[in-house]
Amino acid sequence: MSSVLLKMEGISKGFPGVQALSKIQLELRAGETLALVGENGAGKSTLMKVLTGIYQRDEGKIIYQGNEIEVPNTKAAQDLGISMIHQELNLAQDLTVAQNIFIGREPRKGFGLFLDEKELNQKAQALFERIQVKLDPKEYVSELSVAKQQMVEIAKALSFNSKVLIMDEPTAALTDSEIDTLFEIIKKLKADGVGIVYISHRMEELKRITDRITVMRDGEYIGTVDTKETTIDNIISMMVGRQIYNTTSPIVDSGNNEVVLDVKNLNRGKKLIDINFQLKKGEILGFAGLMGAGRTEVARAIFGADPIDSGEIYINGELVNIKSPSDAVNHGIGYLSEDRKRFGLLVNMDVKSNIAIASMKDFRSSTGFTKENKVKIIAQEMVDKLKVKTPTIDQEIRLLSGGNQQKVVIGKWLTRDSDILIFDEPTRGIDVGAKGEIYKLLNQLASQGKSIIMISSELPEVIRMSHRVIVMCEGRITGELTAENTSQEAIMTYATQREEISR
Amino acid sequence: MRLPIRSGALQQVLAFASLIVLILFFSLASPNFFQFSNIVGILLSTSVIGILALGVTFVIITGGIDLSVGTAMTLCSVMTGVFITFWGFPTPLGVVLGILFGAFAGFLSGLAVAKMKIPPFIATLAVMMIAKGLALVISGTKPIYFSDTPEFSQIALGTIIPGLAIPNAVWIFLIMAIFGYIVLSKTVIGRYTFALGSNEEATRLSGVNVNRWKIIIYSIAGLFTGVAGVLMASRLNSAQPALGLGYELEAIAAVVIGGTSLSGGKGTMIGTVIGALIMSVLTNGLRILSVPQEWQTVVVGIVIILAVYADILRRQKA
Amino acid sequence: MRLPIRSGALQQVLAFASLIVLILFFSLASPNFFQFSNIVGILLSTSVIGILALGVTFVIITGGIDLSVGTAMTLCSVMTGVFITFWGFPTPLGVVLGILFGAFAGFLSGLAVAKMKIPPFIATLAVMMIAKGLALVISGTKPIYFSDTPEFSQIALGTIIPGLAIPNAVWIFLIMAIFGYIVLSKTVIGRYTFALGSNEEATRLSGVNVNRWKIIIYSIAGLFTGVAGVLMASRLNSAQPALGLGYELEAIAAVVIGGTSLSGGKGTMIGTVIGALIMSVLTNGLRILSVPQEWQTVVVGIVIILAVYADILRRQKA
Amino acid sequence: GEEEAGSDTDTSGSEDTSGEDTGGEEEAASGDEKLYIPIISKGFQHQFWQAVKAGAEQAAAEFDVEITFEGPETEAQVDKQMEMLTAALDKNPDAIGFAALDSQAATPLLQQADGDGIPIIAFDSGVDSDIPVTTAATDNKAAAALAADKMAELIGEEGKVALIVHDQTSRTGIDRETGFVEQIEANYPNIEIVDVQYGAGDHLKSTDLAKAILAAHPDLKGFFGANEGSAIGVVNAVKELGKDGEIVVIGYDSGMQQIEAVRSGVMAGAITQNPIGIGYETVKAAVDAINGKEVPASIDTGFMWYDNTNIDDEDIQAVLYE
Ligand SMILES: Nc1ncnc2c1ncn2[C@@H]1O[C@H](COP(=O)(O)OP(=O)(O)OP(=O)(O)O)[C@@H](O)[C@H]1O
Ligand SMILES: Nc1ncnc2c1ncn2[C@@H]1O[C@H](COP(=O)(O)OP(=O)(O)OP(=O)(O)O)[C@@H](O)[C@H]1O
Ligand SMILES: [Mg+2]
Ligand SMILES: [Mg+2]
Repeated sequence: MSSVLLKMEGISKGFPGVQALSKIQLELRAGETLALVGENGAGKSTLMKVLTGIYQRDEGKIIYQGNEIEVPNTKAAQDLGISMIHQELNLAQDLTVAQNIFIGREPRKGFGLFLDEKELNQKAQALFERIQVKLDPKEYVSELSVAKQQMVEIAKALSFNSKVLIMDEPTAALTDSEIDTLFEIIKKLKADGVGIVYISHRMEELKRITDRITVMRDGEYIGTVDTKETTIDNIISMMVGRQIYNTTSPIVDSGNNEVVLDVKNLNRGKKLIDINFQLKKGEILGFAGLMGAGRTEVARAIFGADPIDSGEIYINGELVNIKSPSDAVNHGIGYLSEDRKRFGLLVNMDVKSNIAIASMKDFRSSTGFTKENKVKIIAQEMVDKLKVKTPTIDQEIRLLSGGNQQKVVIGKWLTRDSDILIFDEPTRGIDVGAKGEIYKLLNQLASQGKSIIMISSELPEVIRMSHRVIVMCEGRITGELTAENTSQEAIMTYATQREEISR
Repeated sequence: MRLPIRSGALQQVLAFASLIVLILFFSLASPNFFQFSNIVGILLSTSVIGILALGVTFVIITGGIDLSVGTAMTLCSVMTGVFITFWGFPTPLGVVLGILFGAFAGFLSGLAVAKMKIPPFIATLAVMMIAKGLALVISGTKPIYFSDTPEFSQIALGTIIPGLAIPNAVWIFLIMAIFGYIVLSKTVIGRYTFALGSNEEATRLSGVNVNRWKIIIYSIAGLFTGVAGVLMASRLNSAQPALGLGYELEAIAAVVIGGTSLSGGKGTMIGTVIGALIMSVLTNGLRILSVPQEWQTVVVGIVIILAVYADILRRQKA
Repeated sequence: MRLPIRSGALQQVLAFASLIVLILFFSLASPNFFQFSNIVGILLSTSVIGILALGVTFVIITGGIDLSVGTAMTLCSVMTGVFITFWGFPTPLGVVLGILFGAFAGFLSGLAVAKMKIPPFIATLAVMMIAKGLALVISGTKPIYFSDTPEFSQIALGTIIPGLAIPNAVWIFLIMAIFGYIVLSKTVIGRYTFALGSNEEATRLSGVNVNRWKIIIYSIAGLFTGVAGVLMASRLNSAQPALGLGYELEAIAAVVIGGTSLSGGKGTMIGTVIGALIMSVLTNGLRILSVPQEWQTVVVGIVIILAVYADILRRQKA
Repeated sequence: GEEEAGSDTDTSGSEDTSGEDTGGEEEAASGDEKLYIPIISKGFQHQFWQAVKAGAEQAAAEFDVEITFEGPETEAQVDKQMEMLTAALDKNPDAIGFAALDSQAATPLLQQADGDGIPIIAFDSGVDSDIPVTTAATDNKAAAALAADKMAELIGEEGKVALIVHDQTSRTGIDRETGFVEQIEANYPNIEIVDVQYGAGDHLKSTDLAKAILAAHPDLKGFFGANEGSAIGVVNAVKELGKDGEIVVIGYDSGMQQIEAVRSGVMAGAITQNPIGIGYETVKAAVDAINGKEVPASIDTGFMWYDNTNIDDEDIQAVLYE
């Protein structure tokens, strides 16, 4: 064991305005899991993209199985046995699960002229059985939730039987049970001698499955440590180079505050059944549940993003008619979507426009001109406040790292200054330091009298942050827990309380 | 209304209902409409635009567009005339070369799009102009007649099944539709067509040689253009060098009416066939009703909106 | 080569270099090209297509397309004729109504796109047909002359600055370009134009009333169409109802050559102006050189490809 | 009311298979309904075709027959015209008026009509076939040659001239271009034709085209516009460049702006055909043919030169349209 499989030395890569990597090194051994950690924008994804031929390095060497190699494109990487699960979903939405997994490697029949769809689906099914995930090969990817799409990505990367497997935040969209499945898979792969590079912002995972940890900061190599011989605190201080915000939050009692949002008998097909709950002023209300429980659906329904079949929504005691997101925003509701690429970002616009877009009324003169200066000032404030890593506020947002994009989207809703904020997976893909910042921010907002719904699949986060927790299962609310009696076990009990006798 | 169709594919093609409604309407409005010879006439007049539309369907599913098909078709007609009439090649050889010339034109568009990274709209607009000019230059701005090869006009207008007065052009349209369907649904080419339109970047990251497949797909679309060109020449028994401009919009309209999305990733061949039929039933029906010509375009415009809107409503309900 | 330009905006417009190269080439090739009257002629011949292109730029940046501008422009000409000649409205009123009619046509396209969710390509294709038919119907398929209102032809051809032989149409083009620039870059409408093209769903989820803004944007594009229609009528001193088809492709080509992306979210007004100028310099230059017309289209096609390719190469290097 | 034209022909299905000439006659004789004569022209939206249509409608009213008039949008659309002809045949007409864009391409359909006993009346330009009963047309080549003679006369038989033609490939475009060019080349060695460009009959495009030609050849002496749109384009160009009076402009067809240009002297003169006469004679010949009357093998509808000396003459005014 532990022969060196891959070595990257002195890797540098610059983009216009950003030196993403400077003289980075990395060593991966066969049969180990190497964690690659660092704050948002540290250069983790970029380094891996250099390795898989998506970007070309400016300088440095890659030594793979003892030979120096060039990786001109992804195909070359695959042929070498290096594959990657990308941080951003990279699936063809209009193809099925199986078609996506075997794209470029379709089984053929009839002298290689025709596709063998049957064989394709069988191969996919066999793969799913081997790695124990529940996916239907014939389902269209566009019909899948983010979490399931992530599983498809994972299955696809595994199907290559690679010697080096890179996972860029594979668990960001997964719930605990799926994470367990993934970790089982990782253990098996390790036993087969596969080297895994594992990128994650979830510190508790590192202890569970990694052997060594390489830390990066601001595009530079900080060091590599053995997981067993180090503490999370040590890693965090290597990552950020400073003290971070203490996450224990003083929970202010909001139990007797007035109700700002009252949702009554909300129904939407089979996805939402009789949703009833109340949100109080200054409260952080957690929404927990398994993947596909319908939490996102609730948020979208309240926000007017999807039409509802029936139900009433009261804001500050008044019945409101929300037909579209613009109605919702006018009633003081803001919604941070879980899928930022599809629903959150104006991809080729700059940071400041992304921050301003929900609040254009405030940035508009009476004649319809934009108050460009005001936009700049507010955007700069937001970027400073949230510590967004970007060269300027004029940078196109697609060029920011994933976590920094998330911060900008949060900044959009903070700028809008809504009274009710729905955060759907707000810390997805965000580094520990920034997570702390966001927790601090949520608490601040609550103490300023804002009401917050926080949907999250990270149970510790839900438990730590929420004043109350609502648990959903299969489109119903199955339980409500107060801060005192919330525990992982209690949440899981409700989250799996399926409706069995409804026909 | 109960339709005599059970196939899942057909039910997806929502435009089908609009076609039925149109046919019913015109049949009731004029006894001359639902006559064998008129229906054959409609099918015949659908054939050329229909075949162009089949080819364009591939390109549109990749998320591209092909504005060159109209004039490229004309250039193929002219080249067929050059091969057969000017150079005296045997008719079958001339026909095959004419069709391959279409594939070659598609290949060039594909090259511009894939290798030079020129947006499809601009690349094919340029090819449209180049083809238009070349058709005039090569033909000497005069029609090329196939006077010495009477068999040539039989390609479109002969009848392969004796006693059944259905011209070959209709069968050729049918064959090309089936060919298009097979390529799109059953082969790797079709798979990559959808994959490119769905998420080109993801396809590339999966190690697919995106450029090569794009060129192949444009070449196949060009093959259809070539067939349309030969058919057009055969039907007119001459290569008309000034024809073709504007056909690209008709073809694209047929594709989109048939439910193929211009943003790529979605589409069917049967949809395109139905879209093309809607267009020609409409034109023919209005002519049969002797609607004044200036009103015809107005009505066609309105019907297109309504047909597509009806689909959208049905899709929303579904 | 050192260009006398320092503005950041202009340097982004990479097509500018192609324009300079073309002008230099034609100036060297023919002494008749770089003459004051010919340059004015080029500007004048750019004005109508250029104004159409400015309007289309908005729509294309939202990720849409507008195929109706050519015939809608014609319809605006005809309506202006109806107002002024048939109904005897005072010229200024007729002109304003003619322009507003363009905005109204844009409003209808916008409604079809935003409310009925019809893809812009199809919606505007339908409007193209409807406008074409209506122009003929309303005019009685006859030109409408502005014989009783000699001041009408001054709108395009008069010269506002005495002694400087630059017709008003050129100034109007300039004013519309500046107007377009301001709306696109300095107002909320412009911001939403980019946002819609960048990610419509994200824009909607940011609480923007996407439908309303889309309709507004299409109406503004229609306003440009109206101005082009009035200008066209003024220059010909008549509303010619059969004109206009094909102008939409020229306008769209100008927009795309100017660097605006058909997938939306990117584009500039100055780019469109340059794109339109490239097209008309090219056509004019080739005519001055007496290149046979069939070759002209070939050359224009090739130059478009090269110009766009040169931009792409420069952008990659940058 | 036009729909009724077809509605008495429910029985036509059987007729198609059974009857040849007899079937057609039977119907014409037995039905109280009006005769139906579709006119398939080369275009419909241009002034010239509208004038032909007006003439046809005039005859239709006079002989109490039903007509429809249609044509493709451009003279390049040979196939669209075939479809119009096909649809017209499917309506079981009594006769057809037809201005072929390409007579060879139309031959199979004409044979079909002939087989069904439907008389064909060709108009505007000849059909290379003996199927049409008669042809009512202008000799475009001779007309353009007349324009060339006038041009030569007005510029003193020497100098540079240019042409704007509406179409490079259509019969009328080719005939007018070659008629003019051949006449100049054959008879006027000192006249140089410096450029021929094609403007699709689009007034605006023709204007810009003509301006570019004038820029390229500042010493141009004469300019011929081969149809209304082209001629107006030349007039506009000359006016916009302030060269009125300096250049001899010769036009073709009429229309208000051309008439005005002739009156004001910007245009030296123009050739006019007799479109109304063409339309009228076509329908008249069709009615005669249906009724078995003798029709002449060809009807020359003629052309005339007009300038501001004769524009108000009665015979000229009769063939001009605004
Ligand atoms: N294509 C690009 N063009 C310009 N800058 C880029 C590009 N890709 C990445 N960057 C910049 O390079 C830096 C490193 O980004 P990278 O995506 O590698 O970060 P990361 O460590 O993966 O962060 P995260 O944890 O947020 O995903 C960031 O500052 C980012 O903005
Ligand atoms: N785009 C979509 N198309 C079709 N079905 C979807 C889509 N998104 C989600 N669903 C389905 O809707 C149901 C509810 O999903 P939702 O996203 O609301 O769950 P959730 O509790 O937010 O879980 P998570 O976000 O963790 O996946 C699930 O059955 C899911 O598969
Ligand atoms: Mg990353
Ligand atoms: Mg969710």
